[in-house]
Amino acid sequence: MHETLSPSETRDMLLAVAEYIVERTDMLTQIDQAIGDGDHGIGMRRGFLAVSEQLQGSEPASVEAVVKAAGTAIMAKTGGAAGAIFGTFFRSGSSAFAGRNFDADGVAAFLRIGLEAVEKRGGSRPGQKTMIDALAPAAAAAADAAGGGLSETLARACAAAVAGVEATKGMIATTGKARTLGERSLGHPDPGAVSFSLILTAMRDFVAT
Amino acid sequence: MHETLSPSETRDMLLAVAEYIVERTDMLTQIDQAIGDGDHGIGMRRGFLAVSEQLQGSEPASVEAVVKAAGTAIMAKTGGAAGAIFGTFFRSGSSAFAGRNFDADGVAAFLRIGLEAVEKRGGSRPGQKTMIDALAPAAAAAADAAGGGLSETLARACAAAVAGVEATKGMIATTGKARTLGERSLGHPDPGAVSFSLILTAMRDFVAT
Amino acid sequence: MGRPKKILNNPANVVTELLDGLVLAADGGLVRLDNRSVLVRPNIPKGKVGLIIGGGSGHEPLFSGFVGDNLADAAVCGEVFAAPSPDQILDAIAAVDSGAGVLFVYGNYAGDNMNFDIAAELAEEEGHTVRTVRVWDDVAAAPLDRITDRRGIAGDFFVIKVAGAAAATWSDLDEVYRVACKARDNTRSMGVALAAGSIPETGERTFELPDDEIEIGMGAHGEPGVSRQKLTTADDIADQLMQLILADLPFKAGDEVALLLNNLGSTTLMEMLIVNRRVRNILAEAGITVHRTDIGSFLTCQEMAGMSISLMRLDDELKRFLDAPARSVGYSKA
Amino acid sequence: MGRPKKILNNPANVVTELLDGLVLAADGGLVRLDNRSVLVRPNIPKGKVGLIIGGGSGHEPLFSGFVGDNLADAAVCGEVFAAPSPDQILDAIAAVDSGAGVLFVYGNYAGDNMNFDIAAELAEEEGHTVRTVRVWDDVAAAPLDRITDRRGIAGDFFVIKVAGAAAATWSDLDEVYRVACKARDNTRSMGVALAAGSIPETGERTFELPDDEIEIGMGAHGEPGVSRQKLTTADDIADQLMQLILADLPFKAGDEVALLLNNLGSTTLMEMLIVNRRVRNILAEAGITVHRTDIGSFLTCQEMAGMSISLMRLDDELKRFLDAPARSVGYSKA
Ligand SMILES: Nc1ncnc2c1ncn2[C@@H]1O[C@H](COP(=O)(O)OP(=O)(O)O)[C@@H](O)[C@H]1O
Ligand SMILES: Nc1ncnc2c1ncn2[C@@H]1O[C@H](COP(=O)(O)OP(=O)(O)O)[C@@H](O)[C@H]1O
Ligand SMILES: [Mg+2]
Ligand SMILES: [Mg+2]
Ligand SMILES: [Mg+2]
Ligand SMILES: [Mg+2]
Repeated sequence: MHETLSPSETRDMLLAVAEYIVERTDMLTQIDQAIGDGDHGIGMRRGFLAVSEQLQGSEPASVEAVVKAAGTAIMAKTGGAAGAIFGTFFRSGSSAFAGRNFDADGVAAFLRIGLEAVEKRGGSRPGQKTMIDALAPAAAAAADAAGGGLSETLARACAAAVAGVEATKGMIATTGKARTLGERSLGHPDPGAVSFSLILTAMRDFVAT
Repeated sequence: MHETLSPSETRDMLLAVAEYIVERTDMLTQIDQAIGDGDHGIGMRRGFLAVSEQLQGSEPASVEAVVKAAGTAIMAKTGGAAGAIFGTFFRSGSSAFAGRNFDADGVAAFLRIGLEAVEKRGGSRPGQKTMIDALAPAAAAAADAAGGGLSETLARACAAAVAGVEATKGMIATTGKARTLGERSLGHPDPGAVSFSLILTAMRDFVAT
Repeated sequence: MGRPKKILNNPANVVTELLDGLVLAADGGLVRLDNRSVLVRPNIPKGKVGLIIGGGSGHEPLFSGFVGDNLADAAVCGEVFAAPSPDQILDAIAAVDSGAGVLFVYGNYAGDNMNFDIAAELAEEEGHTVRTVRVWDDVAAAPLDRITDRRGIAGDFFVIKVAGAAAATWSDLDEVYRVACKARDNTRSMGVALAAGSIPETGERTFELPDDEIEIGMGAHGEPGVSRQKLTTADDIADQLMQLILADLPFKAGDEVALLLNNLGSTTLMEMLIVNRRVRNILAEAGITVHRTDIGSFLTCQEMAGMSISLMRLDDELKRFLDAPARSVGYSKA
Repeated sequence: MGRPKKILNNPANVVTELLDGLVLAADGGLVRLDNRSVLVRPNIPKGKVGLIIGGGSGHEPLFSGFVGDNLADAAVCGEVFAAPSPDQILDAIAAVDSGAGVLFVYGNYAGDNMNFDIAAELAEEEGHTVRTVRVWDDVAAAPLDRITDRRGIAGDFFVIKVAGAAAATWSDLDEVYRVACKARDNTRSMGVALAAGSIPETGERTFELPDDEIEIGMGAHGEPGVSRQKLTTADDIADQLMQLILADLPFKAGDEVALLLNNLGSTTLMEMLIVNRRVRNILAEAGITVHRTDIGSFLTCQEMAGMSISLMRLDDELKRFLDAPARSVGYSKA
């Protein structure tokens, strides 16, 4: 169990996240087939393979730099809405780690700043059936957990994200390619929300071991 | 039983032929699907519906005129190879009836002259898996039956045509859309040969009743 | 329905291979930026307003096939059905902007909007002037009072055609932007889908439609439309699509329009012409005259069966630019 | 595979409806003879050699879509996959021949040959001069020593394009005939089919191919080709088609060619571009240069999945006529 990660440990965590996402390509694609255009898994795979390629064997100068590098790789290679959204999340969120390691307060700030940037970039708010519906509750939970240490913060953020994914099943999409689906989007989770919860799950698992 | 048909009886016979062919549209199409482009029944139907429309309620001046009119309708409306072949057959063959009614000698000459015209038009010979493989034996049988009366002549011509159809199953197409089928055309009858045998069958049945 | 068969090599490489094939098909009229999914017209005149288009691949000929004379200067191509990333867009800007600025024209999708916006912001930081026209012609996608929520479909063509000819004529970005907006604002489209296309990388169809059903208003990626119904006649389909199109702008008696019939993939030209017959009857009855017709494949969705109808209301300026000759791999008109 | 869905009214009327739709799509550039499946260019100059093309419908845009400026003067359209009848062809002759004579260009099929021959004989009796060029570009259909047994496929386009431009230039039928023969004699094509199209009137596919098989050399109506095999890669398919094409004429190092990639129906432009990439590599390796590329739908077979490749070896005269601008509903090039 780690309560703070060094730059190179953060790199290893991001590599673990990348592996976790890439392994779930088909599942993410299937979720997008239900309510989107069926390419979400393919895109996330491209983006996180680029993260692996970028970070593998590199010696990061800081946590901020390595998180930003991951965001840059995602933004360049994922494509689609997910590339802009997850790229923006990591790139903007990375500023939370300016001058610090990957710790509980940093994670809370990371989620908060990332959320603000994503909302600004895409113009969406909670309740529109996007990854924000996993990210916003995760950010709130992390803020709540402040002082509780890194593993607890990530565990609570992750649980909130998973609950957020569940909640997206009851939402009608009003943005993205599922927008015009109307009522027919009911019952299906949002693909980007699932991806976000997987990212936190992989982070939580990395820190817990 | 008729041993000679007047112009208006010939018209009625041709109307019966038309009805007989039109009723067999699907069967002819299926045969063409096996070795051609799957439109033979549709085309024959168009041609013989035009024959019905042309001859219905008309009062023909002569057997020659009514047979030629049928050929002209077929030529104009059938389309495809069958339109040219069956149109040519009836139009050219009609000259056999110049100055005479529809009788045994007329039928023998009709088949002979029609065969010559078809061979000239399409450049095919017996054995190439075309309607000629029904027409040529029918013409030979009718010549053989000379003096035997109209119903016997048509009955023997028809039997020869049916046997000719059977023989086309063992032939490899070297003309028409089945040409490149090679060995794969084996086992299937030629659609145009089937049509020709149906025409003679309908004529035989009309004369026999 | 079974999986559609396709003529492919490695499905992961479709975009790069198709772009190489496109450059070759242009017989000298296109270059591809190194290691980039960006096609650029060679020898762009100095001082020309740069027209950059783009979006996900898989809709060929749009967007990649519309780079050429009197059309776009560059196309930035994402992976199949995925918006291109900002770094590729930035490279396109660098390749085409010699000082007069850049106009983006693309379809209004969350992914495209965000990626092009990011690129625009970064480019402006570097001193480029960028204007953006998002095309939102799909009447099926949202009510008129939320027009900016609508998707861009085949109407992209009209905007690109007009903007391309304007950018070849004027060197003032504001003017090109103005006329491109006018083209967009006067364009309305509606589509119908009969069967889904499939994504090369998965081989899966993007949606499932029962064997006897069609969907009016379905989007170019299979996004649901306004009504799913039993397969009906060509005339009935034309009536439904036209009713929604005409009422929306609305198009009125006395209007002059350009008509675009777009094949979404595997629909035959025969079917489209049969639909055109009815469309023209409807327009004639409504007192609307057709200045010109374009019919063929513009924005496809792989081998989706279906088509869309687009109308652009014309004035003299739009007519002039629409009628200018154009030449690219995807569209050519004398 | 299920029956393909189509956007139709009464399937028995497809030809008449599509021709009406085509006339309307030409925005004044076409007229249809009363009660006839014959499309004619209006205002044909007096003394012009008349170019008449035709054949069965269902292959749109060929033949009906190729009547226009610098292309054919009339198209005579049969029912789906059925040659037109002589009386229609005679009407076309009457409409286009003002004394300089008429050139027929059509694909080499028994039905077309016989019907056009009957019309030619009747027309000559009436005092018209008629010359005929049958196109037999399909290498798959017969060995070279029986070239006149080969079918006409997408290579029709090259012959029509060249003959159309020549007939717009020269008023001497013999000269137009000579150059059309040259275009035909220098053209070779090969196709591949992945899945069958269906005939509108029956709704049935014209043939059945197992889910994982393709057929090299299959004809435009589904006539069998040279080999049925497992679905393979785009590069492998291109290699097989090109090998047969190049060896046949044969095309040699130093030759300059025009390249035509024809979509048989529902194949995506993406796939065709991927094939083009390989085709160009093969040609480059063989030392053959490509003067121009046309890619799109020329001769289709309803929604058949598949494509064909055609090459025409060029000289200066063929280049000149091929490069002349042209405009019709089915083909336009600036
Ligand atoms: N405006 C937005 N704000 C936040 N997330 C968004 C927005 N638009 C789309 N997304 C997320 O992106 C996901 C879709 O990603 P993906 O399928 O890769 O892209 P695309 O929609 O371009 O095909 C959605 O499930 C949603 O979570
Ligand atoms: N050269 C020919 N001589 C005699 N009969 C022919 C010839 N070519 C074709 N046919 C006949 O035409 C029939 C095909 O008719 P059809 O299917 O209507 O025309 P198409 O082949 O144009 O589709 C063949 O089965 C054959 O009997
Ligand atoms: Mg998606
Ligand atoms: Mg046939
Ligand atoms: Mg997408
Ligand atoms: Mg036929």
